[in-house]
Amino acid sequence: MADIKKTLGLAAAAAMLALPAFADTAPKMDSGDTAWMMTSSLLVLFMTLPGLALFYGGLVRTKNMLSVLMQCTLITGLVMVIWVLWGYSMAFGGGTSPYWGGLGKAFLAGVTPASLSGTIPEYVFVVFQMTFAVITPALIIGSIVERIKFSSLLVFIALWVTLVYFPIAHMVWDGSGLFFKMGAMDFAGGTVVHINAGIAGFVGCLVLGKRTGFGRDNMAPHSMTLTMVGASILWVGWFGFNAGSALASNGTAALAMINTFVATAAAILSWSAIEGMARGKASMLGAASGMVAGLVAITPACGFIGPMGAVVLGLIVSPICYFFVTTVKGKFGYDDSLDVFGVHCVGGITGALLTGIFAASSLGGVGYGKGVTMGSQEMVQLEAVLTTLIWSGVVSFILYKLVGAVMGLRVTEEEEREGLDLTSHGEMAYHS
Amino acid sequence: MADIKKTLGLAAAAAMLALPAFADTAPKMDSGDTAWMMTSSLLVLFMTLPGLALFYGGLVRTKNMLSVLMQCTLITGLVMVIWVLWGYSMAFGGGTSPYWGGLGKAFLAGVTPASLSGTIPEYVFVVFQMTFAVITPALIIGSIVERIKFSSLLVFIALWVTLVYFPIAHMVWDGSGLFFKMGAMDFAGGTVVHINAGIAGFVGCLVLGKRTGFGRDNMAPHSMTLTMVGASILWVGWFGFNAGSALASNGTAALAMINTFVATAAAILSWSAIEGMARGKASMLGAASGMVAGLVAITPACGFIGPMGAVVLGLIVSPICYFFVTTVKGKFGYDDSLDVFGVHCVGGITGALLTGIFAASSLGGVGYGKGVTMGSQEMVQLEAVLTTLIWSGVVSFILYKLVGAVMGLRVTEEEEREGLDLTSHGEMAYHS
Amino acid sequence: MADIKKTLGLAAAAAMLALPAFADTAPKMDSGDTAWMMTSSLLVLFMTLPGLALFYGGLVRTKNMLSVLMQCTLITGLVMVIWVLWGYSMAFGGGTSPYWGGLGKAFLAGVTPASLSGTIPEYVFVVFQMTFAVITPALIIGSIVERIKFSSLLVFIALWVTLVYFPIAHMVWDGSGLFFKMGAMDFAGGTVVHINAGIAGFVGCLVLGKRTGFGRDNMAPHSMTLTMVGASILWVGWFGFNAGSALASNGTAALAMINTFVATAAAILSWSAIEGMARGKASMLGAASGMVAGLVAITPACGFIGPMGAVVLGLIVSPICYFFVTTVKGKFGYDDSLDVFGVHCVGGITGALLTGIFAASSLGGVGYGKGVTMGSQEMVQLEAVLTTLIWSGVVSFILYKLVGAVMGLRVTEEEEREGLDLTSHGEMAYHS
Amino acid sequence: MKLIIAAIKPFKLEEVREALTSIGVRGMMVTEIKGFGSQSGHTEIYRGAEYAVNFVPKVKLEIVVSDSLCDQVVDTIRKTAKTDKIGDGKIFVLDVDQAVRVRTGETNDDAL
Amino acid sequence: MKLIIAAIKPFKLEEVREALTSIGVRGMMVTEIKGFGSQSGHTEIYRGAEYAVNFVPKVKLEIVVSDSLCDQVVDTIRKTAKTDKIGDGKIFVLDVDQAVRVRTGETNDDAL
Amino acid sequence: MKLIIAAIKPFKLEEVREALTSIGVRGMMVTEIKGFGSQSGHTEIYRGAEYAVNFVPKVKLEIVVSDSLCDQVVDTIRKTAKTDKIGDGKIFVLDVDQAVRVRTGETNDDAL
Ligand SMILES: Nc1ncnc2c1ncn2[C@@H]1O[C@H](COP(=O)(O)OP(=O)(O)O)[C@@H](O)[C@H]1O
Ligand SMILES: Nc1ncnc2c1ncn2[C@@H]1O[C@H](COP(=O)(O)OP(=O)(O)O)[C@@H](O)[C@H]1O
Ligand SMILES: Nc1ncnc2c1ncn2[C@@H]1O[C@H](COP(=O)(O)OP(=O)(O)O)[C@@H](O)[C@H]1O
Repeated sequence: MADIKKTLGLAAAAAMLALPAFADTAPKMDSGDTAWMMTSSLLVLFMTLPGLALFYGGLVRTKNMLSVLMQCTLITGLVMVIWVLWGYSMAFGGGTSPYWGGLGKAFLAGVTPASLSGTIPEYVFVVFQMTFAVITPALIIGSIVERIKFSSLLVFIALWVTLVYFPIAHMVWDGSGLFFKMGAMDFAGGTVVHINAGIAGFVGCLVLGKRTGFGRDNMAPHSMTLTMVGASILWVGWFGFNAGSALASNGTAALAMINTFVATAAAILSWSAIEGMARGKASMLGAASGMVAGLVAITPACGFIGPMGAVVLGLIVSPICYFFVTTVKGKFGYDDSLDVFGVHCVGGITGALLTGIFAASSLGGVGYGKGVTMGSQEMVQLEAVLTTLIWSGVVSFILYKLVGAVMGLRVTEEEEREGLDLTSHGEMAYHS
Repeated sequence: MADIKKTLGLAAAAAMLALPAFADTAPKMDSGDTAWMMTSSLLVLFMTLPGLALFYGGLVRTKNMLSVLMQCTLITGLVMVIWVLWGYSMAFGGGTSPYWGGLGKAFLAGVTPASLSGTIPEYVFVVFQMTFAVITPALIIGSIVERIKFSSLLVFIALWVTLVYFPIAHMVWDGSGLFFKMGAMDFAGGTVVHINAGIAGFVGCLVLGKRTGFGRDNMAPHSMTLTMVGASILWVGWFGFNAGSALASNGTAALAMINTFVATAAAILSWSAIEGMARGKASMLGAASGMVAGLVAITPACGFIGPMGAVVLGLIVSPICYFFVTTVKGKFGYDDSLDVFGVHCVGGITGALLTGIFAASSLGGVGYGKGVTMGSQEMVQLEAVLTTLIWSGVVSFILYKLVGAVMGLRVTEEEEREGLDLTSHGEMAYHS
Repeated sequence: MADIKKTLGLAAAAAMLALPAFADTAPKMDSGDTAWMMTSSLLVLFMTLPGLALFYGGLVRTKNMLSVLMQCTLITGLVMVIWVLWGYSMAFGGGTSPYWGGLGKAFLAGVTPASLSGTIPEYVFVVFQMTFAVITPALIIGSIVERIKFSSLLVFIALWVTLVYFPIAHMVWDGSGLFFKMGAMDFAGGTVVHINAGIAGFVGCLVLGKRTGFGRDNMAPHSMTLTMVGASILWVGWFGFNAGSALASNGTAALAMINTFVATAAAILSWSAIEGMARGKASMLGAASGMVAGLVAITPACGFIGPMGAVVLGLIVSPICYFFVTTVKGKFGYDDSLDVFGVHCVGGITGALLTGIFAASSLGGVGYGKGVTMGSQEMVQLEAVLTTLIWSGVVSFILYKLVGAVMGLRVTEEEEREGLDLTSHGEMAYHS
Repeated sequence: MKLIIAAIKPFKLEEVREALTSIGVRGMMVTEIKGFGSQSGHTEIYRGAEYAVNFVPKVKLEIVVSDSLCDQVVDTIRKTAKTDKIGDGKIFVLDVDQAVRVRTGETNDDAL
Repeated sequence: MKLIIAAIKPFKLEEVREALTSIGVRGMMVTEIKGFGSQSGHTEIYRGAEYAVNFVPKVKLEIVVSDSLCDQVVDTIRKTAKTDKIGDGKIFVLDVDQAVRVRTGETNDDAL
Repeated sequence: MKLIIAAIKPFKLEEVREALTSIGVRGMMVTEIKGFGSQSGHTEIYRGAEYAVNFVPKVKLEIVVSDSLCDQVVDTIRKTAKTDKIGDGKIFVLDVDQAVRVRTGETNDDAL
């Protein structure tokens, strides 16, 4: 367990695909691993639809509810199709570039029901990874809801997954990927998913500007109930995300699972505690935010650290995110509408850096690779974080500007006032 | 994989049960297969409760919300009990008639925790099939909501599953069944479930007549949010339905799974695209409808065709269903209230026929049985479709008339106006 | 199967942990069992969040919705952290006292990703049990919602799990536990979970007193839709609870699963039938109540009785619970707000006692242990029930009084009138 | 000018609106209300608890018209909203001093 | 005839309705409104965002009665709705010209 | 005293409330209504079914003020609620006979 290679979970299996020399000792298909990975795949879909859709949808005003649901739904449809056309290949196509996987598996060329990826059918690996490719861009919308133009969003997302997500997924999870080779520890995708989406959302809200009436109109969540349901579904589904990233049904998955339980529990407690101290009342939105912050932070760490480390990590992350979504956001006045930056990006960075620390066997973690110290590991973690921030931040900026120039990014103020549901989709969420 | 017998999924296991000659080479229980099939069983329950209940419930008016939830809930309770009393036996009782399985396993006689069905406990096979027997009649109500009399519905359903569902399930999935012997390809029940329920619903709405105020009153969905949640749960649960129909955790299940992902994704896109072109706006109800249409269409095909075929199938089905629920329905003026015919029946037929085409190995499918050509397979598919339409259509008609004569089918106009929640169930869905 | 030790499910594995003499013949990790148990664990979390939260939340008034969601969420966070700190050890720490497991595994000392519990990683056993420890106290709140002080509740729960839940869990499920040694049959926790929480809730509503306006104000459920969704999620998740209690993916799990299907189905039917007879209309709340009553009653029995016994058990439990929540409650006038006593405690006792009967092989059950008769088994069942009632009732009473004395149990009447959402949590569930 | 307040059955709203439009009414305010009158409410039972709901859903119209149109409006509502069943509703007429159109500042009859 | 408009605290509705029924009021229209007055609203905080809600939930009653009953109605509401805390509400009385019962066409006092 | 009834665009509510407060208005009743007027509604399509919604969401204010304040209130609403787009709303003024404050029993101008 001390050997980092063995514990890299997802990455390990990806590595196997990339190393044909191992072929003759390749593992057989295991029905238990396959069962777990199929379950995990649908759990991650469940996270997006209806999980994230409800978590976000509950937070917007009634008049924009359907627009959020539509954005999540259409991103899901769009990215899934793109994934089997060229996405999977760009990420895991077998190419040896550190930046992308090539086009060798475009259209899933060569993949059959008999193909294996480790101990599971390759099709299962394809769908599992597909669900990650779907939820990541869906996370972005939280920064830009209630004003983004629907068609522009879809074009932006199609470009974004191609130029940002697939390359970074390759870097982190593929055996030939940049971060993988550097030895970055990211068990279930803290960089690829949360930091990546978080910074893309942040750039988005800066480019788009604030919602009309921001700071003046009451923009309270139209249904905190739905938001709580969405957050709960995210938690349940996240076990597919995290424990599924072991790519097997074994002790590593079990470790990822227990950590995903307790870090989240601790983060709920610490967010509620800090709210209780700061304003005398713990709110449901606070507890739900803590839940998500805990989940985000444990994502990179879950297969590497021990349960006590996970509790501490959960306790730490909430106050940090709380500080960002209240103080920092208030101070700078950007309208990161549903706090994608404050929770996903900041929580993701916190998790990535703490992974490198709590992985120490002295702190109950699985330990570092040969010759690696806590300090050196932290440098690698930092490098992965910064590279992601820059790559995603810069390319996202360019794509927003590009799409904005060609087709415009925002709806009109009139449409914003009437609500996107009616003006962009021709329907309303609720009738009597 | 080219041998159709091996790829028939569900049917294959049923065949095993029916062929005691294989007993000595019979497979052992496999914990991975069992885990997946238990998971699949609860996923299909999840599809009905709360999935379908919400999908349908969101589409009716507030005053009828609980009536829809009650109909789904009581159908579930009723059919489950019937299933273990005589339903399982009628479908899979071991009898050799092409039309039913006899009563040899009534009351689950002879089934013990040690009984196997393929590599899984027979009890798991019983419950997996039970969930199919539940969701099929629940689908029917979409055509007749907001006016059907509750007690009459339950009597109708009890008769319907006995005289329509169990026989057709036997025909399709049992080794001695009519369609099975014909070599009809229906991986997860496109005929048994969707065409069957779709035509029964259609006949129902013709017999019952339109809702009071149809075409005049605003009958807009009371909660598109709930409908979207229901559709999403249907998608998530459908992996139990489709990939579960492999009856094992293996490459065939993986194939069914990836197809269930991408066909649905493609159908979402094509329904939204056609709406965007036809009226300038893509709606949430459209995307949800596309989702369901895609799921329906991929159901018979999912274990037989390749992922690229699935994408194409998904792209094709939505425009066809769209045409039916908008143009055809509008033209003929029937009140198929929630479009069971337009989506399930039409989508099911589309899927059944395209299965026979995309199964061709030249199109990425698993290929046909020995001596079978695309043309001959299509004839078989057509025959299975027509037999189902006629059997279900005629028997359903008789049952509606019978129940109507004995106890009446509709509530009074007064009750319809006040809403079924208060008048049939004595409660209201929402209070403040 | 006749040997009770072999069929004790959960208890059997616990016993293994407690008997190091078996170590050399100890089973290997099984990926299928592990997959099922990981799935089961997240299903039980799903039961609590959002299942129980919605089931309960839908039943309260709009102004208290978030308070219920918060109570469920924070209990989840709190108990999970307590569980890994000292709870697991107190229940399953390896100590040989019949009343608790000692502190040998406090902070999960000695548990690693390689530790096994039967055929699954011990971490999986830890999380599976953790989810039980979470849902049990969450059930209690149903008796005391809409008036309990939030901070007091959390303190009460922390004490309650420590002094009531962990000891009773040890008694029932650990090889050295009191009830386990007595040979009490409780497959998935009818005593530990339902009777235990039910009586604690009942005592709570007596100590707290009625809600302001009880019997005068309209306290109708604010969203029967959400209650139905919650009940459905409870059902789906309950398969993790019940079939998961086999701690493996095998025939016993399959038996538990089919029973959890059909007993629930039967209980839905009988609750609706009795309502139909008593007041002419079957209500959604009735059907949902029957669903939960059936699930509660089958919990102790699910791995011991046959499916036909389960149907009968389901048919029996609903009328009994119905009598309690309508007649008995009305007569004595206590405000067990969401009927925790009437459904969970009464249903749990019914199930516990009927388990001892339907387990008879002559009634289709798995039979009794050597030398055990139906009569002697019933005495044991009764003893376990009474011990639980007394232990939990008395200790809960003391804890309520203690917490009440130190920090008060109720909010002010003014706050109650305005609603706990605003006054305790500073937010409202719904905006437009 | 007169303010005409009418409580009618909700499902009659569209019909009444159309009828009024056809006789020249160009604006109104519509509110969903709970009506109390001779038409009785209903009883709901939730497990043991029984709640008598004494109110019936109604729709309230408020229409300001010139004096000359008033009688015709009252008449039209009366005819269109009528189902001859209890609970059909009531119409009340009040005097209005002054009317202003916000957009243009037009007053009184011009503002309607 | 008089139109009596009263804004009261929501939880007083049932009590007021009963009291009015007992003095002979046979109908009314009830609307859920947002009240603004000296009783202050509340503040909600969602993450960083703070919203001052200046309105308080109230219930508005509209009752048309014969002139003779008017004072008694005002009095009854005043007594029953009173809790002596701020925000108890207001009662306004207006003149009604005409009343019609839709079902029967009865007018004025007969229509009430 | 006068009762001022105004139908305005919902997003103008806060602004109008503030403006009125600043000229001395100390209370009002606010109701969400469906407005019908020259501003047209919208059409929704659900699968094949097309529904024309003829009503537009508006907010109705009801304010009782002393005669002396009346003109100023009307004026303030007119100015603040104005966006110069169709559907800005209407203001109506009616006579009020009597006003009572429930809490204190104060009447007329003292009650406002
Ligand atoms: N005196 C009244 N003042 C105000 N509204 C009234 C009055 N009487 C009746 N209404 C309204 O008219 C509606 C219908 O009245 P109701 O007495 O039920 O039937 P009907 O008008 O057929 O006798 C009531 O629901 C209520 O909203
Ligand atoms: N001038 C007014 N015009 C119309 N409604 C008013 C007026 N003043 C008060 N109200 C209504 O009466 C309610 C109670 O008034 P408020 O000033 O809060 O308390 P109190 O009447 O005890 O002084 C307000 O919420 C509002 O709905
Ligand atoms: N005659 C009327 N009686 C009552 N309310 C009216 C009347 N005319 C208009 N209204 C209200 O005023 C709102 C705005 O009126 P509308 O005719 O759409 O715009 P505008 O006032 O700019 O001409 C309407 O939605 C309605 O609520």
